[in-house]
Amino acid sequence: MISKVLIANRGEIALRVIKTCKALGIKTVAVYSDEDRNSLHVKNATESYHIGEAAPAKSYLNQEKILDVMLSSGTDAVHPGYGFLSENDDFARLCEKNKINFIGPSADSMNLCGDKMRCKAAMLKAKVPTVPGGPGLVKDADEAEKIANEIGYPVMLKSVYGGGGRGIRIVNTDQELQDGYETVTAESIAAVGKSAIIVEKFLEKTRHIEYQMCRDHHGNAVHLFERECSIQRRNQKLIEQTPSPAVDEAKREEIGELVVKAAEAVDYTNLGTAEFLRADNGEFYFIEINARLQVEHPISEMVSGLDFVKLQLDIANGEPLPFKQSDLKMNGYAIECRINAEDTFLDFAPSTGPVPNVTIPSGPSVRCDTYLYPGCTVSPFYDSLMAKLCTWGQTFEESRLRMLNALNDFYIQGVETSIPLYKTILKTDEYKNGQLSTDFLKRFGIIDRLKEDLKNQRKDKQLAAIAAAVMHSTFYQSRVKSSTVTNPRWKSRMDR
Amino acid sequence: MISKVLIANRGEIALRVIKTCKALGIKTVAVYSDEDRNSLHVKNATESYHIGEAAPAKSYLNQEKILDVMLSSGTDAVHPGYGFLSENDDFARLCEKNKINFIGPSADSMNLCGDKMRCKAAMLKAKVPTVPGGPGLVKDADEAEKIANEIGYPVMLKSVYGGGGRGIRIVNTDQELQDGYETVTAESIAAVGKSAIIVEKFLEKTRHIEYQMCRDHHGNAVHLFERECSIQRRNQKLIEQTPSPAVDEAKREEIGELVVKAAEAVDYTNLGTAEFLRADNGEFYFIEINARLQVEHPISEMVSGLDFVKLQLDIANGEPLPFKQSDLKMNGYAIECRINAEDTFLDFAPSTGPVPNVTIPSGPSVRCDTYLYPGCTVSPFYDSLMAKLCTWGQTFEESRLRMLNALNDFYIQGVETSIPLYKTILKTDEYKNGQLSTDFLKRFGIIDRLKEDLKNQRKDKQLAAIAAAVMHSTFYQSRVKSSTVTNPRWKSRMDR
Amino acid sequence: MEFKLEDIEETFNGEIVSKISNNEYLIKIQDKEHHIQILDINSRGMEFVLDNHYHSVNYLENQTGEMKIILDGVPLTINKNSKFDKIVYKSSGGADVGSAQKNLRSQIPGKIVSIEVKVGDKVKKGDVVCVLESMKMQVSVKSHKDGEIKSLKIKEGNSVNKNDILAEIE
Amino acid sequence: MEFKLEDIEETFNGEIVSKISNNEYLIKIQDKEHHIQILDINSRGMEFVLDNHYHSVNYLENQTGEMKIILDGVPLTINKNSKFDKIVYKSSGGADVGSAQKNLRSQIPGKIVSIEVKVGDKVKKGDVVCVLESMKMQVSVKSHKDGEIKSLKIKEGNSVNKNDILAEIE
Repeated sequence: MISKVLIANRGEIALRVIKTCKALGIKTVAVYSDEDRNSLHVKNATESYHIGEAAPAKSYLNQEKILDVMLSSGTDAVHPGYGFLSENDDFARLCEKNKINFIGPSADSMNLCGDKMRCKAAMLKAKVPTVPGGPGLVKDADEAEKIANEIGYPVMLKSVYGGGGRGIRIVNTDQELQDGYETVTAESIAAVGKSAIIVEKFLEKTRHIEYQMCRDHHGNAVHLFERECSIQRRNQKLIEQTPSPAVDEAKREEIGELVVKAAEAVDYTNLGTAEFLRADNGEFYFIEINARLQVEHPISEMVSGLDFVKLQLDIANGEPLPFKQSDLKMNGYAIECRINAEDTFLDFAPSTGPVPNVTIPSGPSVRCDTYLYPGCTVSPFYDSLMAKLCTWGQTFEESRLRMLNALNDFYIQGVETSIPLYKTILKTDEYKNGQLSTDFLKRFGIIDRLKEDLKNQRKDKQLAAIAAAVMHSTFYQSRVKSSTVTNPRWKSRMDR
Repeated sequence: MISKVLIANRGEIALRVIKTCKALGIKTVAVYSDEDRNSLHVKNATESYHIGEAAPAKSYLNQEKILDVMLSSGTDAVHPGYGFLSENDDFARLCEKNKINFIGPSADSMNLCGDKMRCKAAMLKAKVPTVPGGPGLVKDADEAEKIANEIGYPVMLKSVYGGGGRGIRIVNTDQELQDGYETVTAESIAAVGKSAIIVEKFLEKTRHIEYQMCRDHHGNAVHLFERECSIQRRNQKLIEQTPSPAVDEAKREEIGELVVKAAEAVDYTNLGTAEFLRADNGEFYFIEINARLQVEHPISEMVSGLDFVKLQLDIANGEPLPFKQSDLKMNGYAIECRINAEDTFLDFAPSTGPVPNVTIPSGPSVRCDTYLYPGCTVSPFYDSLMAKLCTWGQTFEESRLRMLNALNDFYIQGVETSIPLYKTILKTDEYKNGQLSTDFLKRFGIIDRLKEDLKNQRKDKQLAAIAAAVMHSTFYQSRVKSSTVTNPRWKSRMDR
Repeated sequence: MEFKLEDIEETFNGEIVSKISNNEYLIKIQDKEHHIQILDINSRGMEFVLDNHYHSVNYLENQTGEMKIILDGVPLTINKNSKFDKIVYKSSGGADVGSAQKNLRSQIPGKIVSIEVKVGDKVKKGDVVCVLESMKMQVSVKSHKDGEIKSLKIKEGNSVNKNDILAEIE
Repeated sequence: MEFKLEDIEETFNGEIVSKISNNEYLIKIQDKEHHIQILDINSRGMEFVLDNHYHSVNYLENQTGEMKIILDGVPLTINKNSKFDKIVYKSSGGADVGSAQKNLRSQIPGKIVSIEVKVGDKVKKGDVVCVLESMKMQVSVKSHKDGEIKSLKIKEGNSVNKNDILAEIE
């Protein structure tokens, strides 16, 4: 039985894992870099160990150092979160070798899932349809270009070690392919330490729909319904929701059965996600397995009533799943908005720095997973996700309205955020009607509509702004007046 | 259709109502006293009106002033929250007369519910069993004593205008009765401005179990399951949960049918609560109807998936209930802890003052309704409820563990709170096993067990405390040393 | 140095052994060494990791060797130089304590709704002196000793703060 | 007094008409009177109720007549004495603006992973000057104008802050 879990991660996901462990009476071990000295996960864990400098390679990706902490602290299991070492099969193997329960799939299964080409082959064998593309890794940009010309542009360059939208580029011409090749390689190395590239057909006007899969060590497997994550920027998810407006009960079951097959095909254990593209004609194509707990898992928790971290721990403990597929029913609708520290108008460039003040939304069926607190800092060393704002409703409309309300209540001082963008998106008829696709932002000119919204918002505030200026001027003028009397130098400077 | 709602209340319930209204696009009007100038409900409402001095009689109980605001602001409905004017039928009638939609029952129905004797008579006629007691109002303490001697001590003195545990006393002897009579009268007058007293048999080892009832203007009525609120102090609820461990599906239906009859018997419309005592032999006795939204409504929202404020608005708009009894199913388990500003060891005396810092718990299936924010003040003018902490779980144990965890995370600086008490209660085997009764605290010696827990907690902290003292002494000593050099007067004072 | 943890009536030896780095120290408590890493420190408090366990402490008061702290939300009292303290206390004649015994103070803030005694009345410990209203509740304030009401510091309708003197009883 | 709301390019008249009480004022904006109640005020900001609508404002900067404020979370720029400002700006020769145009600044903090140009290179607007890594992403910094690289202020592997000068381009 797992009694002490090291969380090889930081930020909101470390806090998320700690919460369930605490509730279950399981001890937690936090690790932290220099940069995270004042982070909440350090304060909330049972024990906390400093593991190195700010740069991920020197701390959260430092397998040996993390292993040292696990061994010296008497940890019997490790939760990798997402990102960092979560899909690194070398780390999973290192844990296995040291008799530490890695909360996730086996190293072999992870290796198979992580090798997008071998995984694709396994899916084809299991009759799970996949996206058309090259037969394997490409050795350089020129070979990638050759394949691209065979399957036809646009194509996607994808690092098999990427994830979360990093290490991925859509290119439309030979020139773009040549330029993008190095970037994809570099991003993948920056994020997970290695890279190897495949080329796939890029399908247009697609929806990104993924299934939560779940399989125990006794071969019992179920799916925990789908999530639609079509609203993206630069291939990174912004807004997720469940159920998908493009999936009805029949389709849910049909694809759900494929998902169970997919899990079996790679001998997957614990929780994971099978990602699909849904083409405009309604066809589903498997893209990849995310061999870890995902960022957007809370919305699936909301509609299933399950605690996914508890489920992960139970499976890691060797317990059989406590339910069959037929026991599981979706309850209501849930939406997640990823609150990123980024400047929408600067091509989503990161925005970092101190956050002197923050107001975290709450209310009926509102959940906000975040590492923010008044006085914290958003670090440039780690990713831009500051908070995951989730709302549930009995109907989609109820969850949408609650989300708009919660977005209005969310105040983060000091950094640019994606909150205004989400308010604009959630108000569009296209979003309300479920006309989702991965090019949603471009297709519906969302950035321009955001600009318009912000302009109108300023107009709405004009009266109060002038009132604020009047009051300030009055107090400011009286200050100047007294300065004039007591400080002649000030006066003379004004007169110059 | 209701488009603008005045909330004739303050604190967490004003915020709760604002949240749903905002999500539904309904404008909100806040009212505030001098004391509440910096309260969140003032900031979160669409419009905010100052209505008078801190004392409730001069602001939140000032019907004329509130009516003025409603008329001048173009409000078409009023939500009374709980407490204050929520069960004042004069106010409901004033609203009716001025064509303002009072979100609650009609003034006549409220008057009937509020008159505990007439209400009891209506219940007896509808064959809803009630608690044995005197036939009507008593004119003075001596008449009360006479009835008490007829039905036998212990008896309960109860102001028919009381509520929330105020204006109520259990007495065991003639002397206690004589003493308690004035207090009950005074408390009722302090809380709602009037008093009139009835005498009832006090049943021992009872559970307080109440049913959420719901009836529209078309005569459709359902119950929304029960809540058990047996954990009390001074007849005020501390911890509530749903479902009750003493109610199985058959009992739920049996009593539920009585509840629908009770609602019909008083022609109740909108949401309300029928309160019952469950004697140790399993019999249920109706005690009273709370003709308003209750403090503990969030736990019923959690297990029903319904937004009760939305339901109230829909009913007030004349819409028929969107469900039948058979459509409603309980989902999971929920617990509420009322986080009060009070000193457990000073006989639960109020603890008020500034709250420089506060950390509000969050996490999967945690909901905290509160008016607290860092820098706020807990006022002595209003009641002691600072926050309602609610957790949900698929099982009772999951909700209990999540609650313990959330209580641990809840930090309120500056005032004494009931949090330590709840931690002790939730850890007892008696609570875990559902051995609940209204004398739970006394019966199981909870206060002594709390003392023991606090002592052990201090022991657990001894090492860290000494470490903190060592560090502080070191820095303090070095400060003294430098003072010695620069300030000889300091030195001489030390030498004396 | 010696530290007495008043709440559990135990005395501990504690001292800094060495400074490891700018914010890391080795300290010794009761002959056992512990590692302390300071995350944040100022005059009002400190956040630190002791043997890899996070703690947060606020220093409330520090008078003549007595420290009141809140550690991880738990209030604690620590005395250092405890022998010295006792001497000071004795030589001061305990005047402060005597005065505290004379004064009946309000433990809560509230409004005086009624006064049940008048100057010159004899009262027993537990007799009601006055009734306060706070947070819509009636709270009876009772005499803390047997004696005679020497003076009343309150009027009906007045508001009192926590620790205000209500009456002198001798 | 005249106030120009830069974001919507409109000018308003505004003044205080009278003080009603210690924290209540009657103010006039464009010939219409409004009631303002101040809930809280200090040098950095104000909370107020304007005609029964709550607002919160932070004053960020206030230089030579230009105010930058954040009102209910919305950033706004207000100019008063706008004519005076223009005169000052013109007489200063606009040196600051010229220098800003010469300097290529980083809009984000990050680590320089590669530099794509060298001193003396001719660049076109939009050409990549260097690549930054921030939050695990590669971000290309592009030239803001046509010109020649006069100097480079960065080295590979260095970290830069927001607004640091990366290169001078003329």
